[in-house]
Amino acid sequence: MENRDPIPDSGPIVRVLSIILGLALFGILATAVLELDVEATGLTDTVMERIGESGVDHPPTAVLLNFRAYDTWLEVAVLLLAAWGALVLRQATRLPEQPAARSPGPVLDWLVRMLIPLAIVTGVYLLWRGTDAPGGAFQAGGVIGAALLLLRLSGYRSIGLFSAAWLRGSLLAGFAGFMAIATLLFITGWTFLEYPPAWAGLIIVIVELLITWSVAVSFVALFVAARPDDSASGPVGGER
Amino acid sequence: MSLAGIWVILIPLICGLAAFAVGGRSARVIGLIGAGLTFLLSGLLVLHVWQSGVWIYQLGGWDVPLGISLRADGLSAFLIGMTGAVGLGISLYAVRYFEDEDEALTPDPSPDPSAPLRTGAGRGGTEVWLPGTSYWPLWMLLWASLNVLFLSNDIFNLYVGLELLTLASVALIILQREQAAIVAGLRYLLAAFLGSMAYLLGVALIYADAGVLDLGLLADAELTGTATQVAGGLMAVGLLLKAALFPLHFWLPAAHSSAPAPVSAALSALVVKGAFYLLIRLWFEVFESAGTVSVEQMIGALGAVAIVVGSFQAIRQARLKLMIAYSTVAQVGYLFIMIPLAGSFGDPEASWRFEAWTGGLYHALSHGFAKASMFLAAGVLLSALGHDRVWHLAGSASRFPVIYLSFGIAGMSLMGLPPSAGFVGKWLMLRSAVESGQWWWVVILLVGGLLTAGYVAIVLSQAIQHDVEEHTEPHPVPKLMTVMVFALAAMSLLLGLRAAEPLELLEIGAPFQTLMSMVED
Amino acid sequence: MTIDLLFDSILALTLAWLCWRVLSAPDLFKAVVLFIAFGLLMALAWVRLNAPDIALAEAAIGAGLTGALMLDAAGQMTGRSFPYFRKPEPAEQEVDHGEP
Amino acid sequence: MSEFLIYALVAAALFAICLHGIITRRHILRKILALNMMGSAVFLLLITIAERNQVDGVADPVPHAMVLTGIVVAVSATAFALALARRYHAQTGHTELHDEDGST
Repeated sequence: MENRDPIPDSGPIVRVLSIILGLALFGILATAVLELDVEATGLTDTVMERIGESGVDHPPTAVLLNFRAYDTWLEVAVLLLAAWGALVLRQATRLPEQPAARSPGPVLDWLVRMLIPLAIVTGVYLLWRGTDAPGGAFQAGGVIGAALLLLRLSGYRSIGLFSAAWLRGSLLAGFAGFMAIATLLFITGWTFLEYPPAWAGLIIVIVELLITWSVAVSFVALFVAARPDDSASGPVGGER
Repeated sequence: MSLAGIWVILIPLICGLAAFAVGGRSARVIGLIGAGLTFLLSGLLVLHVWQSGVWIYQLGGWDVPLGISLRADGLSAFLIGMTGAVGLGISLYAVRYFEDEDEALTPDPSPDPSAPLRTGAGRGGTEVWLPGTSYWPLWMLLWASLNVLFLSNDIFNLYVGLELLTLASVALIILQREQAAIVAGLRYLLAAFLGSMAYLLGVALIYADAGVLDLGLLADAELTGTATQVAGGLMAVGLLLKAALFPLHFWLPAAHSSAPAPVSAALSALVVKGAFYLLIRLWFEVFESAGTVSVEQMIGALGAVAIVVGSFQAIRQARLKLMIAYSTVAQVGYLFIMIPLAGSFGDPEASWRFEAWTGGLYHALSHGFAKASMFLAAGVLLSALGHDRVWHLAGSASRFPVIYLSFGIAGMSLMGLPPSAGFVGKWLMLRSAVESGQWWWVVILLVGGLLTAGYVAIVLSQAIQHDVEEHTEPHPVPKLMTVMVFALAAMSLLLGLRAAEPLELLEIGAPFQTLMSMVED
Repeated sequence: MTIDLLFDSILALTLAWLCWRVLSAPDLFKAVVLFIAFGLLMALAWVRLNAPDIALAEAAIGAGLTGALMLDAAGQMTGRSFPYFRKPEPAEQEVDHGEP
Repeated sequence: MSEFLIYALVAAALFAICLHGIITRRHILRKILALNMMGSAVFLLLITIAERNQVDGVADPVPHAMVLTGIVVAVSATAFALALARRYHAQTGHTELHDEDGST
């Protein structure tokens, strides 16, 4: 099989040393884990006491978008940086043109027509549900991103979605929108990343929407920009 | 002014995003405004900490175990101040550097203002890509992530900050897409990823043990359990990998030398200090009670090996940028000599612990300015001569007197000669080593200085040689770039002449509170 | 109770075994497919651990998206694309027929 | 042997196996796969801790939030690393990290 790794792995000495290191590490970690208390409460009580003030009912969402919103905000920046870095690598401010439209074939066509609305509905549902039940911006962004990717890979021309301005706007939306809201409130006298209690729920929904969109587009950008030369390959892998 | 700590994060982010959104040549203007404002805000923050002591801010108004807090003590302010000053110097240099680069890449003499929007059109190989356009947003984000790191007081938030720093650094390394830079960037990214994972596992174990993530609460908890010790080890190894302490430095020389000059300067002068800072913070505040003398001596020993190996490698290098990068490997070694000196060796109440801690950090400061100046100097030579081969620099001193003067001054600071800032740092560490009776570190510190003199001398002696081989007329270099090289070198000298205030700043909120009264002299 | 523990133990051992296989399977494509399986099983473990929403994220992002990226990259680096999407290539088929 | 210990121990094992993989495997994709699984191992430990910290059937949401953040950070770094690796492969044809001096 030509799929096998063409390169040999490290020599026997490195291998043995590495196994010893791995076993030692496992031993150390296992000791540490075994020493841990089997009963503890961490921050569960602390979160549950204040969750009423957060504007949402689902504990992880409250932590992500209110109590520890700073982490989430910076995390969106990490995603933005990765997408931007991948674009730097292509030396592009936009994604390459879709390769000339090919007929996706009846099966794929049907699949795409079925899957994409389904995925988008699922994504929106996940997002909406996230305020009081499992789900949220990142899961929704992942699903919608997958739908957009499928749309693109199956050869459909993607409605000018990835022009330079659109791409920048979409990549920035989550981080910049989050920052704009926080900065405006900060300037008007609130603590940084504090939401006025009455608006907390609304702000969280807006931020989640923006993050969802940015996450979806970032994933598409990362996937497409990773290919060294997209135009040379057909849809999904293509011939090389 | 008490909110400078927030603005020092927000302003570079806002300017970075604006530069990203606008693109094109205006990115430079926005970037420059951002650099100027961030510098001013860094100054304000330093002033605030200086006047009113440790600054603590609860983000979102949530109290600590629940929310995340920001904290600026003397150490944070010291490093933010350094980042501000070095960052401003690098930014001013980069204005002309990338202007030059971009002009060389632009075939059309009268560029259409909307051209950058179309640069990615990718049709028929006519695209024009200007590295400068991407430089500014990424550099602003890098700067912001350094400030995030220096201010955050939450171990998980610090993980996110570290990742932000890594991705911004790698994106900057590959800016010009040279093959060497891509390999170097990839290796750096993978090494940093591994380091982050070790750090994150440490965070998980600490949280399992202590149930909080806030540094202040963790410091008060005085944890001694096995899980915390293992976590300390994991976090330390992860951060040593990111700080490139021997033998975990394998990724550094290529990554730092293959980047564009302003990026190399930022990486060596500032980014390495990010991981170092976090390690120092954790080591002396959270894991104080968990550290042992043998571990501390071992880290010091690695630092010693780094000094010797790094310096010898630097002497062997034929290319100036690689030489400077290896010099960073050696200088990082110095920083870690601080660990055994300020550690629990001998009398835990002794005042030399605080002396060593301050000395190490002062060394970090002097290295920040000196190394930035050196890399920028190499950038000037590279763009003027078209190469940076050490053995072909012969006679170039007459054409670049200020560059070599700056290189010499920066080298003096790295060697630790009086009256440079490097001398202050080294002197404090030497004193601490003598007072604590750890004479072996005295030997290392002195030998390291001699080795540093070796590679600085190689460059300077080449440059002042007489036999000028006039091959080609050097490409003209903008004056501003030369001025910045000199300004940064001069700072590394001035901070040696006026060390009292920065040293006093470090005392604010420092660990070893009980020892401090004894140091006042 | 014991059934639960048994299930958890089997799941845990399968995770460790899959992890090892991902690193040692000679065929890179197979390794990536095993990686996706690893991600999905990991998500299953997280459902068991009372974290269904995180499991969802792991399945969608950790296994799905990362898996797709990996498959695409493996396609480029081995010079072949993922078999399910591959169009028949005459030259290669000839080689295949020539072997036996 | 409790659920907590089973998953915490397997997380430790996964971390160690992946470290071994990163050190010994030279193909870039294998290294990236190993790093990713290493991340999953840490996330598994965090989720196990969250389950241990539960009060009245509600798991500790803080580790959950950390994992969600971690997953996005990990996929960002992975995707960027893959983009670099593919560019590198397209330029040189190598599938492992090479220096001019041939070390890896």
